[in-house]
Amino acid sequence: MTESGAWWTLLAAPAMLFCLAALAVAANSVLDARDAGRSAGPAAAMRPFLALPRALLTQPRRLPAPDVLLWRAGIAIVPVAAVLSTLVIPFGNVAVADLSVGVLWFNAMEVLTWAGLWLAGWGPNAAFSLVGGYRFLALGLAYELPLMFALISAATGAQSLRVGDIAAAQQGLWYAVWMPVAFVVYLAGVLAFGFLGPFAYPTGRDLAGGVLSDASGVEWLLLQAGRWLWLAAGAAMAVPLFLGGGAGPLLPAWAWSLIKTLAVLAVLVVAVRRLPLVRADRYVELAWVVLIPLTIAQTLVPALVDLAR
Amino acid sequence: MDVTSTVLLVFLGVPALVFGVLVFTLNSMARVTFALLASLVCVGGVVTVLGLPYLGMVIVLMMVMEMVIMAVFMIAYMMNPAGLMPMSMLHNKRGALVISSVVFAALVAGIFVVPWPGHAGALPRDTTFQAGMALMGPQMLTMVTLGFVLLATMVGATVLATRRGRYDRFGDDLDQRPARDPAGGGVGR
Amino acid sequence: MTFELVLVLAAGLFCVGLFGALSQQSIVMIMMGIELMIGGIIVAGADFWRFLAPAAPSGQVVIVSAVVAMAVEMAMGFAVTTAIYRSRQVDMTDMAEELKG
Amino acid sequence: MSLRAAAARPRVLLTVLPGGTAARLAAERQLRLRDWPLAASPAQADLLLVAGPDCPGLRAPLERLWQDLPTPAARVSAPGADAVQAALDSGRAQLGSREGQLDRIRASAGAHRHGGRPAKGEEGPGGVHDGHGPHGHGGMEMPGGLSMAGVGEDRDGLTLDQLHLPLGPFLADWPSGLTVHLVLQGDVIQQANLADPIAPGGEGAAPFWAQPWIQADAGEPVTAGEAARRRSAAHLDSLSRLLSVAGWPAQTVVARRLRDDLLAGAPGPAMAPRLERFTRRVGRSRTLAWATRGIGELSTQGGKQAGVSGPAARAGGDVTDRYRQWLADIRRDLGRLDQPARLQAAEAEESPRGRWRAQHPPSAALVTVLPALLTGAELAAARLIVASLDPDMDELLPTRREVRAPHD
Repeated sequence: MTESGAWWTLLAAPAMLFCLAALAVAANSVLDARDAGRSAGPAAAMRPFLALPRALLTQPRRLPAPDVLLWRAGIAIVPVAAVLSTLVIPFGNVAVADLSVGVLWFNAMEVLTWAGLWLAGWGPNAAFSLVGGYRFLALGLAYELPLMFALISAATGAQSLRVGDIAAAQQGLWYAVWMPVAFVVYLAGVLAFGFLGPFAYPTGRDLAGGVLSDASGVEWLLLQAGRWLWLAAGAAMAVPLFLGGGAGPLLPAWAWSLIKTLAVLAVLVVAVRRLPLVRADRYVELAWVVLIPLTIAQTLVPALVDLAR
Repeated sequence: MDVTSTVLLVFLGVPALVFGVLVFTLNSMARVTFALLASLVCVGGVVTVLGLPYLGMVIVLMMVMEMVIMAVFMIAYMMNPAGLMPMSMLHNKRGALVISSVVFAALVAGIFVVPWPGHAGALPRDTTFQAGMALMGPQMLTMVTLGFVLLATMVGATVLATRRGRYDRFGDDLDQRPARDPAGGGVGR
Repeated sequence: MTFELVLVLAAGLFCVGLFGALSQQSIVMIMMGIELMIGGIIVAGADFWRFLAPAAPSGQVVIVSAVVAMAVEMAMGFAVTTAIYRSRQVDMTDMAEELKG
Repeated sequence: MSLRAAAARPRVLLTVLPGGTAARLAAERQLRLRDWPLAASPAQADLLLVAGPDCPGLRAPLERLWQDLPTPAARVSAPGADAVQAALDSGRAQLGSREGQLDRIRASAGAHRHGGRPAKGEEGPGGVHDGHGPHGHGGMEMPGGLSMAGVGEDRDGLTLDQLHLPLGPFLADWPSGLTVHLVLQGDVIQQANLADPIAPGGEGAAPFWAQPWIQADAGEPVTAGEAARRRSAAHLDSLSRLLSVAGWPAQTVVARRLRDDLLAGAPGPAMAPRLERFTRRVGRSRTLAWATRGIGELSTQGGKQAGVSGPAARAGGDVTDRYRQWLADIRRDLGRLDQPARLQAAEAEESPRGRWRAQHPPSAALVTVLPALLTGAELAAARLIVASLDPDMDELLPTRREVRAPHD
């Protein structure tokens, strides 16, 4: 059974999330170096973190008529929501707060990114930035409903919205095995709310970086951190939802949680690099015409299984 | 109600009111929208603290999506969305103020005058479970009605908002394939 | 006392929304006022459920209905605004007066 | 805090002036090997690298671009390919030095006293890197120098505000020297107007990608292998921009690396399997084809009428068909990279963008079809359409002169 952790887990969970995100960034950087024909050693893994001193040193820019308040609020929301989402994710058998509506909490935090990114696009009063913000809304309308049905599938299977219960309900058979559609849609959703790889549409290079195009220094750093933190949080949440949580032979629960999280993270990083960008106008139709019916059918499977039980 | 809950209620209730007032005092449409969002998120928080975490979270989740989409409409249709040029959009301000003040006074008076009945029954162990059992059992009719209302809304809103019908898309004999759309979609076209 | 104060909060939200709905010209702003009013109703519903009848699920059903009403009001409001705007480039109630028939 | 630490891995805004292709290629190669990321906008950049010969017509927009970089920042220029190394080193030194940055802060404070950034209405026809603000025609002046947007009829009958947005001349992965003025409503392009190409000051450089054909025209000995190599490299360069705009950064880097190796003269047999693998992976990507399908339709017939003669005309279709044509052309040239036979006349082999005629360079036709293709497209499709045609604006410049090899 999952239990709520002591007070220090409140600090440990964000720290672990940061480590996982940093690991993903480093792995991505090593793969970058290999593709570009540079030496792919530990030095290459550390290169992205040179952006830290740079971002902290950069002076703020003056823009004509920005909405600074909303801009800052939006930029802060993205990483903060990612960190808050980890409160309900159990690591081994311990979560910071195993809420009775944990799945919903995660979902609500993820939806906050909508507001955050739109505000980050609106704030600087620049065309490309605003278009980037709108692009995330278009993407959001596409990915959100299938993602919700994927979450509902797992919750229906366990007959609980408590993340710990969902992990515990997968004794013997992981949900990823008999709810593969939900699992894949969930992973696509993680890439989407992290606006990375195939779903990096809001930050497209065709918009000179979209929502990132007018972010410099700390603003840029927070948005970039936010997307990788979301990727790490999504990978961590996949483990209790679909991969049986900390259950596994021989090793202790926390070790299994860690191994599974790293595996999901690795899959996501590879997907980020292997898949080209999907434009939201195309993905919306796919999501509504194909993915929503599929995920609804997927939700029906655990519902029928529960009835028969 | 324990002390934590009371403190939380204060810290959520006061901002809910403050942001609510800001909705009608700010100039920038974007700020107005997000003030309303902040107010309603606080309402979701109040509902959660009152013991309904499921409904509270649903309110937060729904309001974020709704308000962000609302912001799109605000900026598409309203002049001066950024509020760079302050102007008043009110009419009949005094009348509205009088009516709402009178209503507020009456409501507050009522709240403190009415002899409310005492506690009836105990708090259920799982309030989410309580709502679900009610909606899928005795209150099934409510749920079905709400479902139909939502369906009617979806159809009605789409019909109202679109200009092009099937004859525009598929031609006069409805035999044109693929459909004539200004932009291609992701599936089959 | 908490019960009464939360009800005052609900009344406050309702009346702020009422003021907005009565005084604003823009259709979208009127919708914002109505949203706030429904927000007040939700708070009141939760308060009644919690302090008067926690054993009965009806309080929760009221809140669910209010949330649905919010969504319906919003969707229809946007659709009507779009339709009016498309035909006449108007988004103010005063300018749509000929609708009075 | 240490400026040196911040300058360890500068982000570079690579700005290409007309005639600066060789310098751009050298810079992209250097940045790839040094692992200095390419910034997409001035806000993200520390180092402004101006590649190409000085161009008086673009000095003012370049100055505005420079003002847009946040401090600390450095600005260096590399007129030719051989100046790139030194420019990058000096740029990093400037970024790390206290004095250089203090100068910039002082200069920008002075500029601020005199009104700061130019108000948006005053911006010249050169356009800015990123169009700031929902500004438009007429109306009263708003705070911040912005004016109210105008409205007009649009596709969906919503009479949305018109947004005037220039694309170019300085955009990442954009043909240098091209400027398109767009009128947007929502995300639909209502109007696209080409600005006149801006000629570089002094004598212009010969277009880098058409160089073997120009030399053959002039009677100089050029091998067919050299021409095939240059053509494949040009297609890889176009592909790298298209992939970057379409959003596939990993394959963008692969395309650039293959291009650099081809230009550096790597032997054909070693290149063939790598090119094969790249063309297979990109050509078979269903996601990429799905994302680019159905936009920018240019039939073979329509293309021929406008005078388009190269891969764009042969592909005869949408963006997907055009990049697949490039890939097919690269595969076709695989065995000919080292062919020693002499290129007889420029007409004998197709230049990267079409049949080479000095009076009617193939890129001129590509540019003329642009406005019609862009009008009615959505903003997201516009960049893809331009990248899939990838006109080489250098071909349109009147004067020619020897170009140096891109590598140092």
